[in-house]
Amino acid sequence: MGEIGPLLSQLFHTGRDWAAGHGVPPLGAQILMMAVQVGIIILSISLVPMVLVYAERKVAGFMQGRLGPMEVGPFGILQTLADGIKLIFKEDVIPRGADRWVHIVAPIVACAPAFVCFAPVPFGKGMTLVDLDTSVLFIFAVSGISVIGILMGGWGSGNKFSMLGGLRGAAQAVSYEIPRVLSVVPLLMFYGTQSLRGIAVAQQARWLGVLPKWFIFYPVIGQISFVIFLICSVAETNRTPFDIAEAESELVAGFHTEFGGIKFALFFLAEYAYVFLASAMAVALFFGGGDGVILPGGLIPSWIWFLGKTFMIVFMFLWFRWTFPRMRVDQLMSFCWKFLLPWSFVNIALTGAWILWRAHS
Amino acid sequence: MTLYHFLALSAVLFSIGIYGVLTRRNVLGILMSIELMFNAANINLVAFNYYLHPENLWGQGFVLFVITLAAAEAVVGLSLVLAIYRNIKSVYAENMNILHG
Amino acid sequence: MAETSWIVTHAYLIPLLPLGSAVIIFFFGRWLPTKGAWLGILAIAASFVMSVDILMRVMDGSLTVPFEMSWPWFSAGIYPFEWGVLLDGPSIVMLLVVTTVSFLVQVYSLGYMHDAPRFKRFYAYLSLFTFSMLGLVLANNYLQFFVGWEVMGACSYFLISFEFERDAAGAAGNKAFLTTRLGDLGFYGGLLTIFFVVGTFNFGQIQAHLHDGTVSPHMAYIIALLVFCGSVGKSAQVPLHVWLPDAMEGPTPVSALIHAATMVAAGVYLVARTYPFFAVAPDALNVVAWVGTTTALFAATIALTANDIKKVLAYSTISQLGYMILALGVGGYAAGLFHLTTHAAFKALLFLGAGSVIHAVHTNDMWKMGSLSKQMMTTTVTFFCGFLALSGFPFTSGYFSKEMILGTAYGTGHYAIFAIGCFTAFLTALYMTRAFSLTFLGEPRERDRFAHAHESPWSMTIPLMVLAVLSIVLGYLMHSGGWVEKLFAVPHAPELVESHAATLIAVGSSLFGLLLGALLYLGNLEIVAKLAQVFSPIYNLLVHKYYIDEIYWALFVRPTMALAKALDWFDFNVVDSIFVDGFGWITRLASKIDSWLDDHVVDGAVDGSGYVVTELGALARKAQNGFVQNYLLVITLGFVFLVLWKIF
Amino acid sequence: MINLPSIIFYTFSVLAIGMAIVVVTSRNVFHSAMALTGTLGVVAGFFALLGADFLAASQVLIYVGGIMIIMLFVVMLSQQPFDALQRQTNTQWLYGILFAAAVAASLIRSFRDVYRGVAAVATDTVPTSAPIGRLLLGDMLVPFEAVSLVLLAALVGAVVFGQDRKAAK
Repeated sequence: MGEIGPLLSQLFHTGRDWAAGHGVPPLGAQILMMAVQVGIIILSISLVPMVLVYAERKVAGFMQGRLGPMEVGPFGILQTLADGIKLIFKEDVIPRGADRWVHIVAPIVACAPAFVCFAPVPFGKGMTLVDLDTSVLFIFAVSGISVIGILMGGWGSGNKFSMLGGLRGAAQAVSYEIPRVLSVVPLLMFYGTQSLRGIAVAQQARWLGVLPKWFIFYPVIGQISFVIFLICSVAETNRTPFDIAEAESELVAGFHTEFGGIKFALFFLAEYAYVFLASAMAVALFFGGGDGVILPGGLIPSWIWFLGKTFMIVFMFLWFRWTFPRMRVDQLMSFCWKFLLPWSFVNIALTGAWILWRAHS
Repeated sequence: MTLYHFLALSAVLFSIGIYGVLTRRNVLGILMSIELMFNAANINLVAFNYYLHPENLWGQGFVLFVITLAAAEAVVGLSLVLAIYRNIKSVYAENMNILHG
Repeated sequence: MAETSWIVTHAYLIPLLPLGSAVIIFFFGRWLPTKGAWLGILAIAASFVMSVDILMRVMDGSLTVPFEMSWPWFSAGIYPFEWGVLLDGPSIVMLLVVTTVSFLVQVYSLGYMHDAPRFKRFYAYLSLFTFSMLGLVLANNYLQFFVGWEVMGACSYFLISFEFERDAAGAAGNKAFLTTRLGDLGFYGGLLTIFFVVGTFNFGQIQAHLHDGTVSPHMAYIIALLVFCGSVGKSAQVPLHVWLPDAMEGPTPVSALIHAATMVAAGVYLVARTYPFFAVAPDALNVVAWVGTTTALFAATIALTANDIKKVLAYSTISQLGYMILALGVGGYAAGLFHLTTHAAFKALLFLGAGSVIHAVHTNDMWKMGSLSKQMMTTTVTFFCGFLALSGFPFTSGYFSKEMILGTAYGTGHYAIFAIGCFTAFLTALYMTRAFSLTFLGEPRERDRFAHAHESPWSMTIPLMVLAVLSIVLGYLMHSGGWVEKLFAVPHAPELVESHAATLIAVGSSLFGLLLGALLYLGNLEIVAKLAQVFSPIYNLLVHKYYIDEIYWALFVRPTMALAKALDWFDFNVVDSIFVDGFGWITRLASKIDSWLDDHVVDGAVDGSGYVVTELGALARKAQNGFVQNYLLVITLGFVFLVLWKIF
Repeated sequence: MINLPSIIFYTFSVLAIGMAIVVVTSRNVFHSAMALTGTLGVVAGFFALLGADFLAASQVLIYVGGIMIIMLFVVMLSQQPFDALQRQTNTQWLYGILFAAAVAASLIRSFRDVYRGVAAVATDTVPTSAPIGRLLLGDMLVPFEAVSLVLLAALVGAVVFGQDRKAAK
């Protein structure tokens, strides 16, 4: 296997030229090829949750001394597929007291931004769909829209538990959004760009020719940033230990109590897409993106590196879920506002000092 | 696409906002209409910046301030609404009249 | 200019460190461990180290004195005022004296004031006092000097009245404050005159002007005497000495620090600083000499009969201050400052020793003590050292300085002063022997107190030991080490006529005093009582301190109060009844007329306008319907009109 | 003239105006809020169209991710079941329409007089975040700091107004 980025790019160019050569207007051809690219991304991102759900169940099983799903396919590998099919074919129920349109639109609003967010993610060399200059800000901004989806889900269900869950979830997501953004600020200061690709590329260097110059390896600032980013990402996706918003044992199931079938699947999809997105961002921001460690000679292409590292982070998410107990809602908030926020400010100040020091020495 | 297009669009949005401010009974509705007006003004600023002074970014900087102030306004306004709601159990503007002559 | 050390260029920190600690203790002391006492001690210790460093530099010649620095303070019209640091012999020695004694007293107070209320405030005052004294000592101009002088006076007032629950303490504080204020009035007048004549407060500039004819000898005479008034007040010279004995109402460490070693010496220091004026006006020096001589003799006689151990020491202090003033008066600039230094050491020691005794037996009355040497050895030994030094026992520090003073008096031909000085030395030895024997030797006169007496804690005895060593060796060190000549050099020192006879007479009178005292007070005390009866007129005169307090009361306080009463009567009967009441009556009449007018004319107008406004308001209130969006509607209307007006 | 920007512009315009009308007319305040969210998103689109990429992202981040969520909170906390059944416009709606129309007409009229036909100077759209950062910390430093104070004041004010004093006791 080699780098597939240039290959894909070549392919799209060829495709566009072919379409233009067959009577399609240039604008149309452009839009067509964009649609193809977007389609590829959406398709692959849609597949990711299936993998993740399987991984989650397996990891949970192993952590609890069980085997996990074993029935469907070898090692239960087709389990999620079966689940997906089941969900799709379920009856679409809209509760009587629900706000009909809001109820229908909510899962879409929650899910769609998750896909949009993948546009500027640098999966490998030449594999960035849109290399936005403001891609970090873009991802934060667009992923913020999903919170609206959560609120809509809570409101549109016509169920007070759902509404409470929605409120809690939204409050949590909005609160943790702040330290999350601030934890990335040191990187932006450090590399002087907001482009995910730019940041990832800037980290492809070595200290003493050995240790990768990934941001995580910068003493103190790198680690603080990463820890805050990781914690906030966990909280953003409403996962344990920050899953009070959808705590099954307390709020039925939070904002998506009244959702079933394909709509539930969309919420589910969104959650796992965000887990994957957060992991991918972490890799691009802190782990040098597609930068290889052991075999720098390009034996293993960058996108494999990227995905490999991403799945390592994803594993951390799963690991957290089955390790930590759930936090109370007030603990959750004070942890965010009184611990993470001040430390992210401290980290920004430290980074500023670092940059000043670097500029003067 | 000329400057006039954007200005006309923003004028329409602004007027819709004015209509909302004048007629919504719900204070929240009024606040939302105000946000509409803010955004109409922001479009104006960015459009002027883009068409008349592309060499600098003062218009965009100004919009950032407007957004910031809108956030401050919304936060204070909404907490006021909540406080009033706690006291008179209503969010309708015509019920908030204990200071009338 | 050679490389000047950091400590010298930052000498202003010496007073500022205690000030900082005072401020911190005042505001945050409550939350600090030991109420911030250690902070004060630390600050003064730092100042002490800096002072020692500066002294060392002067002694080994790496710093040439005088060394002056100044910074602008404020300016009034064309006159810039500065604050500054002047390091020369006297100021460096005073720095050491103040920091040493202050440091030791603060350590001592840890034990002595341990159970006292307002512990924190005590330390804050001590630090503030130290700041003002150091600021005064380092001053390079009269204004800064005066500021330090007054702040110091205020601190003295606070600390004398520290135990204000007792009326006596409060009254003593007032007395001290008002009496010294009287002297300060003269000082202030002197300052104004100086500024009027010379146009600057800076010591160096003034000195320069003294010899270019700006200041006539007459003027110098007036200025010198006015400034000396301040000294008389602060150093408790006759006739303003009355406050110092009463000041013993303050806690004993305060007496040791402020009213024995440092503040009262400031008067002497002031005379030393004003010496250029005196040099121009020798007549003024004569006045100074005689004031000092009178005070020395006068206070020593009173000390003979005082029964309160602190009072004895207080009169002794006055007497010794008299000595210093005397020394300056006869031209013994070096001798006066030398005595100031040694006196600070042994008088602080004596006071702290007395404090230790009082701490142990809870009384000031020597007749209730006795034989305490059996219970408190350290205190006894250290007190004995101080006693010897004060009495001028050969080769203790008091001996050297006193000898130098008397030698100067004799050598400059002031034979009367020399004679009185010798007699005073004799009296000094006598009353100190009396005090020492009554307190530490003989039989315990009150068994209970004796039994409960015990040695004081370490924090109190260590300062005593340090001071005891200083009392013994300081004189020798400074005398034979050449410090006196080096530090207290004065350009026109008088020629001295050396005389071994004078030395012998001086030493002899001290020793005779010791001998007589030992005979009287180590033997049967009944002889002493009999003597008192035989000489009862003199004895009574002395016991009542020459009736000075009573005379002042009759001459000044009573007339003042009578005048105040008369004025009060006048105020009440004449001013009140004719003017105030009369005006009141007229006002009432006028107001009655006015009231009629008000009711019928003005109110009618008011009611009428009120009616109009009500009616109009009823119309206008319809506009304010409490319906916000209605207002907005009108605003929008206005906006539309504006835009339309702009277009067309 | 049909090109990509103008297609986008007209689409966005229709969307923005349509949703804005929903904002001011919908009986259900929640729907109003949703429509407003949409409008704000579209405005972000306009910003992007006008080359203000940083601003577009900020608009989405602050308005959609922040202000609208708080607004939805308050909507959820302050709605009563019968609200959606009540008339949501007051008695002066007719004047409102007239006045709003007058404002729109006069504004558009005056804009037409002055700015008609001003087309874009052909410049490349460049990333704006770095220049905006320099502007904010340079020429606009004083307002920038002032705004931070305003935000602090708003924060404190919101906390003070928002707390339930009766419940706190």
